[in-house]
Amino acid sequence: MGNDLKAEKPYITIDGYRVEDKFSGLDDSIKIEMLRKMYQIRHFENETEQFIIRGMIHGTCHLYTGEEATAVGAIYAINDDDYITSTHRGHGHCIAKGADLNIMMAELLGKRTGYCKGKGGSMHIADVDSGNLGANGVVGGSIGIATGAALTCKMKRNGKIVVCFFGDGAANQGIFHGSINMASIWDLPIIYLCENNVYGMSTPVKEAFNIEKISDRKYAYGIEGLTIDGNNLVEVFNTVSHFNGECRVGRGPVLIESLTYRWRGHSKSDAQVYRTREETKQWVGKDPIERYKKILIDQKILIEKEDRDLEKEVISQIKEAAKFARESPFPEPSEVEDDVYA
Amino acid sequence: MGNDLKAEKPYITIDGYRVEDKFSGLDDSIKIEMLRKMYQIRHFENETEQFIIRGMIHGTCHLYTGEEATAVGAIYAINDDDYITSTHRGHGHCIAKGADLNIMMAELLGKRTGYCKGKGGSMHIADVDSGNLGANGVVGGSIGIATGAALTCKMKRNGKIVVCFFGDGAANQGIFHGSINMASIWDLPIIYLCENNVYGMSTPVKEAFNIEKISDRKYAYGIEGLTIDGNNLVEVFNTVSHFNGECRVGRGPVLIESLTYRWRGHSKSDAQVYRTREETKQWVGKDPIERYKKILIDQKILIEKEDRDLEKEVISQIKEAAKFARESPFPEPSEVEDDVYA
Amino acid sequence: MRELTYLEAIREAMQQKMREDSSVYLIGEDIAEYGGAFGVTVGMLEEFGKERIINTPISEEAIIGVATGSAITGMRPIAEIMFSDFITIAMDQIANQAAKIRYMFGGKAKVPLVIRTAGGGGTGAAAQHSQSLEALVAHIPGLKVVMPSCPYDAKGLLISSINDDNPVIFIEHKLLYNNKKCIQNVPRQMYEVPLGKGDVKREGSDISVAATSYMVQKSLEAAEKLSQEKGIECEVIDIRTLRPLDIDIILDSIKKTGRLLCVEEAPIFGGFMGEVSAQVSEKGFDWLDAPVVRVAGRNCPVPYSLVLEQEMIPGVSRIEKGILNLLG
Amino acid sequence: MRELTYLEAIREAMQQKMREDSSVYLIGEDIAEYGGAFGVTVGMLEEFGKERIINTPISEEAIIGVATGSAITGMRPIAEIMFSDFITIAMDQIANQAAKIRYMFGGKAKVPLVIRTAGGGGTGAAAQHSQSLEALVAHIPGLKVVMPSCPYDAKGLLISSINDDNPVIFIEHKLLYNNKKCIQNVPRQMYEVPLGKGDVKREGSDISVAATSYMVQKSLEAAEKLSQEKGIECEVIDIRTLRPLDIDIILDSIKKTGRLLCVEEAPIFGGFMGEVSAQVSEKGFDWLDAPVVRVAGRNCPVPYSLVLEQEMIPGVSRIEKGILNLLG
Ligand SMILES: Cc1ncc(C[n+]2csc(CCOP(=O)(O)OP(=O)(O)O)c2C)c(N)n1
Ligand SMILES: Cc1ncc(C[n+]2csc(CCOP(=O)(O)OP(=O)(O)O)c2C)c(N)n1
Ligand SMILES: [Mg+2]
Ligand SMILES: [Mg+2]
Repeated sequence: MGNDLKAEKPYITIDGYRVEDKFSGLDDSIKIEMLRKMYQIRHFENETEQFIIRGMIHGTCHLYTGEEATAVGAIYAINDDDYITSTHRGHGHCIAKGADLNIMMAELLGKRTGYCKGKGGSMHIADVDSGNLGANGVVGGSIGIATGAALTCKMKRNGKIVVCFFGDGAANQGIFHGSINMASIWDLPIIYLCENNVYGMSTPVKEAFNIEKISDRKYAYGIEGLTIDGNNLVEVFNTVSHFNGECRVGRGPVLIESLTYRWRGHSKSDAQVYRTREETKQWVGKDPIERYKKILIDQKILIEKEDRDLEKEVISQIKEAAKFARESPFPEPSEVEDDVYA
Repeated sequence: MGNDLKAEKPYITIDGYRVEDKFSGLDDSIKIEMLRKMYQIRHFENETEQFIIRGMIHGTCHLYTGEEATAVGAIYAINDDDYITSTHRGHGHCIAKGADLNIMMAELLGKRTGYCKGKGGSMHIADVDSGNLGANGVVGGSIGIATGAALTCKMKRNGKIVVCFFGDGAANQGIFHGSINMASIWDLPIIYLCENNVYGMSTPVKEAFNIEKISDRKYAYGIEGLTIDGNNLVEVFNTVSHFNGECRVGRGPVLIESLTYRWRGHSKSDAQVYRTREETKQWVGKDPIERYKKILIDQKILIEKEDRDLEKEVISQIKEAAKFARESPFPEPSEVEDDVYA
Repeated sequence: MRELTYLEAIREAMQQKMREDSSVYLIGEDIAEYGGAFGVTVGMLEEFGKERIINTPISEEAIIGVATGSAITGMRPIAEIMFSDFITIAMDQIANQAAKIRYMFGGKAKVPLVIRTAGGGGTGAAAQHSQSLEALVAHIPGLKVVMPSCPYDAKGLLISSINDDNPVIFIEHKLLYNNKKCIQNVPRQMYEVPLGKGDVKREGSDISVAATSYMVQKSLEAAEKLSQEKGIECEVIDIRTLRPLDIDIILDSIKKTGRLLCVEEAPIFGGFMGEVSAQVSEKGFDWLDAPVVRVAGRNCPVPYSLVLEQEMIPGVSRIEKGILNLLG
Repeated sequence: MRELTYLEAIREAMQQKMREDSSVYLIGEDIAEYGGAFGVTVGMLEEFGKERIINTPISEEAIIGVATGSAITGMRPIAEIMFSDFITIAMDQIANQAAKIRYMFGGKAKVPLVIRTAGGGGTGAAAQHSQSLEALVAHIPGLKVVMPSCPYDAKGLLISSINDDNPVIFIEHKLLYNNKKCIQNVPRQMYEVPLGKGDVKREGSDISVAATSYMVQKSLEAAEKLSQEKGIECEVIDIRTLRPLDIDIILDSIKKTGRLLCVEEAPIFGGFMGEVSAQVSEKGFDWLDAPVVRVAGRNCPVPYSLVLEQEMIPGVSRIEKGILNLLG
C-alpha cells in the first residue's frame, strides 16, 4: 500500500497504545467466520460438558466457555502458519487455530481417531503441522516451549511468529520469568498472551499479585505490554494485529493481558465456593459472543436470521463431531508403548 | 526520641528515596569496626587466594574482593539476630555477620574444625545460630529459603528481618520470581539485596537483561526498590537502615540493587577474556575500602597511623586463622555418613 | 474408634498436630477456601485461619523454598504439591536444598519439612498428572519418602513425618482418598506409625509380595483371589517408607517363602523396586528359590484413554499372573 | 588418527555436526566467550558466531524449555547445563515436557534435543556441584541417557545423540575432560557409536564388572591390578547408554563368568545399578553363581573435604575389594 493511504487508516488507542483498526478493513466473510469460530467453541464446550455429566469423559476438562473472544481474536490476527502454544484450558485455542472438531472430540473420548490417538486427552491436544504446539497440563509449562519456537522463527528467518497463551496463574511460575527475559534480550517474535480470567483455580488474581495489571510485568523485561478487554473480539484482534506486525519485523516480544472470565467451574469437580453467583452473572452479561454479534448486526454485516442459521449449523456440526467421537474405536491395549520414542 | 528532634535528623536522597542519614549518628567505634570488617574480608580473601595458588584448596572459591562495602554496610544496618542468606560468593557476608575467621578458614581447608566440619566448604558455610542461613552453591538457590525465613519472622512475630544477598545472575532464576512475589503479597519483612557486580560469571548484565536497572523489577511485584552505589559503605548502610525500619514494621519487602564489581576472576580458573583490564582497573579505582577510609579520615574519626595499625592487626588475625586452619585435623573417613539425617 | 477414609485420616493427622503445635502450618495451592484439589484440607481454613493455611500463587519452586527456609528457622511446614508430577518444578529446592542443608552445614541445622503430594494414575488425568515419581526422591540422601496404603497408616505415618526433623516426601494416592473399599478403624487420639518400618498386611507362606501405596491394595485383592481360588497363600508386605527402607521385613518373609514379587505403579525401568530387588538378591541370595520378579507400570508415560491407562498401570490380574508365573 | 582428550572429542563432535547441519546449535550458560565452565566449547563462538552459540542468562528451566520448543519446530539444539546438579531446576521441562511431548501428542512430534551436562565428583566442589543424578532421568520414559567413559565413545555417542530424534541426556564426567590417562585415538571423520549398545572394554572370564562413566576407568584400573597381582581376569563392561540399556551384553558376560559386580558413582540407594542388578538377577538367575553386588557412592551428599570425598566416591581399592569379596 502506498504511503499516501496511510493517513486514512483508522487508528484507535488501547491502553495507551496507538493501534490501527485493522478489524474494520476485514472482509465481511472473515468477520462472520470469527463469529462462527466463537460459536464452535461455545457449543463444543457445551457438548463436552454433557459428556462430563454423562460420565463419558475419563479424566477432567477445563472449559473455555466465556473466553472465546481472546482465542479467536488473537488467532485470526496472525497467519495460518504461525505458531501457538496453549494451556490446560485449550479447546478454544485449538478450535480457533483450525482444528478438526471430529478429531478433537474423539480425543476427549480417548479414541484412536483423536489428535493424540487417545494418548493425550483434553490437556495435550496438539497439531504440530498446523502450528498448534499443544495444550499443556503443567501451568506455565508451555511458555518456554513457545519461546523456543520463536527462537526457531528467528534462526530460520521463516517470517513466522508465535502466540503463547497462558493464564494469570501461570504468570507466577519461574518459567514465565526466565523465558520472557530471554525473548526480550534476543528480540524474539513472540506475543505472550496472558488470559486473566480473574482466578487461577480458586485463587483470585488480587491475592496472587500485588500489582494492578499483570501486563506491568513488562517493566521487568524491558518489553512492550498492555491490558485489553478480552471479551471484546475487535479489541483483541486489533491489538494482536498491531503487535503481530511489530514482532514479525523483530521489534521484540510483547506481553498482552487479556481480561476475561471463565463461566464454568475450574474443572469437573469445582463447587466454586471462592466466588459469588452475582460475580459470575455479571460477567455472563459481558458475553463476548453477544457483544460481537451485536457489532456485526449493528454494522449490518449480519442479520438476526443469518445468525440463527449460523449457530444452528454449528450446533449440528458439533453433534456430528460428538457422533464421530462416540462411534470411533478405542485404541488397542497393545499400542500403549508405541510413540514413546521416534 | 521526641518528635521535636525529628526536624533535626539529616536526610539524604538516594535514587529518589528520602532516607535518614543514620550513618552520621553512629558511634565512632562502630564506624571503625566497619572498616575493620572490610579489612578482614579483603585480607581473608587475599589469604584464600594464596591457598588456592598453593593448591591447598580442594575445590573452588569465589572471592568477594572489591565488594566489601555491600556486605558490611548492609549487615551493620540490621540487628545481630536478624537473618541473612548468602551465595557462592559468600565469605564477605559471613565475615560481616560475625563469623569466626579461624573456623571459616578451617572450613575452606576441609578441616573438621570448620563451620561445616569440612562437609560444606566455601560454598556452604553457614551458622544458623548466628542468623547466617548459609552460602549456597546454586545460583538463586537461597532466595526461597530467605523468603521462608521471613515468613517465620512474620508468623512468630519475632521482630526479626531477613537480608537476602544474591547476584545479578540470580535475578533471572525462576525462584527469584516466585519468591519475591510471595514476599510482596504477604508483606514479608525481607530485603532482597542484589549485588550487581556487572557479570554473572562471564555474562555481562547488559546481555542478560534488557532493562537499565535490575531494581526496576520492583514493578513486577508492587514493591519498593532502588539502585545504589554498592562501593559506598555509607550509602549502603543508610539505604538498608531505612528499609530495615520499613520492613520490620510490615511495610513489605524491598529490592535493593547494589552496584559493585568483582576484582578477581569468577572462580579459580577464569582467564577473564570477557572483560578488559582497563575496566577492572577503573573499578579498582573505586575501591570501597579506600573510599570509606577517606571518609573516616576526612571526618577525623581515624588518623592514618591508626588505620595502618588496624590493617596490621587484621592481617595478623588472618595469619592466625590460616595457621589454625592448617594445623587443624581433617575429618575421619568414618564420619562421611554422619549428619545426613537429624 | 471410627471408620475413616484415607483422606479423612490425613486431614485428622494435620488437624491434631496443628492444634498441638503452633509451629505446624500448611502451605500450598488452593488449600484454603477450595480445600485442596482433592479436598484434603476442607474445613481447615475455618479452624486455623489464613495465617496457618497459607494459600499460594502457582509457584511450586518457591513454595518448597519458602517452606524450607521457614523449617530451618523454627517452623514445621507441611507443604502441599497438588500433583506429584510437579515436584519436578521444585526439584532443586527439594534435592539440592532441603535434602542437603543439614549435611552441608555439618549437622548444624534441621529441616522439619513435610511435602505432601498426590501421586498415581487411574483418574484419566494423563501423562502430566498421573506419575509415580517416588524413585526420583528416594534416591536422594537426606530425604525420607513415605507412601501410605491405608487410612490407619496414613494418619500414623503423617504424624511421624510431621514430628520428624528431616524433610519427608509424603506421597498419597489419588485413588485411595475416598476409596470406600479401604475405610478403616482409626484411633481418635494421635499415634505414630514409625518411619522405616514396613508392615505385613497379610500373612502367607507360599510367596512374598512387596508393594507400595495403592499397589498394596491391589496385591491384597490378588492374594485373596488366589487364596480362595487356588489355595495359594501370599504374604503381602507394605513397604510404607521407601527411605529409610525396612529391608529386614522382606528378608524375613522370603526366608519363609523363598520367592518375592515386587509390585509398583511407576514404569518398571529404573523404578524403586529395582533397589528392593537388588538388595534382596544380594542379601537373600541363599534363601531365594527363584529370581525376584517385578510387576510394574509399562515403560511409557501414563496415557489418557482408559483402555491404555489400564494397560499401563498394573492391575489385579497382572499381579495374579506375576504370582502364578513366579510360583510355577 | 590423532590422540584426543575426552573434552576435545566432545567438542569435535559438535563442531562437525554444526558444520554439516545448520539446524544444530548450542545454548547454555557461559558457553560463548568463556567457552563453557570446563572449556568444552572454547573456540566455537569464533567459528559459529553468536547466532549459533547462544549464551544465556542463568535460567536453566528456560534454557531447556526454549531448547525443547525449538526442537519441535525444526532445530536440533544442544543445550548445556553447566553442572548436572542443575538439571533439577529444569526437571519439569525435561521430564514432563521434552520426554513426554511425542507420546502425549500421539507420536505427532519429535524432539531432537541433546542436553549435555557435567556430572560426578572428585573436584572438591561439594554437595551441589558433584552429583551423579542419572537415575533421575533414566527412569523417565521418553528420554535416552548416555554416559561416555572415553574419548572415542564420547565423540561417537554424541554424534548419535545429535542425530537422534529423541531427547538425550548426555552426561559427561568432569574428571575425564582433560584426563591424560585416557587420551585415545579418535578418527577424524564423523562416526556413530550406537545408542543402546554397551561395550566390553576388557575381556575376562573370572568375573564381570559393569560400570558407567568414570567408574569404567576405575574398574579397568582395578582389573589390571588384579590381573597382574593375582591373575584374576575381569571382564569390564561399559554400559555407555543407560537408556536404552543393553542388558544382553551383561547377560552374555555372566553366562561366561557367573558373577557380576556393578559399579557406579551415585549413592547406592536407589541408584541406576539397582535396575541393572534387578534385570540381571531376573533374567540371569540360572547363570549366577553368586548374587549381583553393587559398589557405589555412600548414602550421603558429596562432601567437600578431600578425605571425605574420597570415602564417599568409590575408588579403585573399593572396586578391587568388591571383586575379591564376590570371588571369594
Ligand atoms: C504446575 C502446576 N501446578 C498446579 C496445577 C493445577 N492447576 C491446573 S489449572 C490451575 C489454575 C491455573 O490458573 P490459570 O493459569 O489462571 O489458568 P485458568 O485455569 O484460570 O485458565 C492449577 C493450579 C497444574 N496443572 N500445574
Ligand atoms: C543454578 C546454577 N547455575 C549455574 C551455576 C554456575 N555458576 C556459579 S556462579 C555463576 C554466576 C553467578 O552470577 P551472579 O549471580 O551475578 O553472582 P556473582 O558470581 O557475580 O557474584 C554461575 C553461572 C550455579 N552455581 N548454579
Ligand atoms: Mg486464570
Ligand atoms: Mg554477578
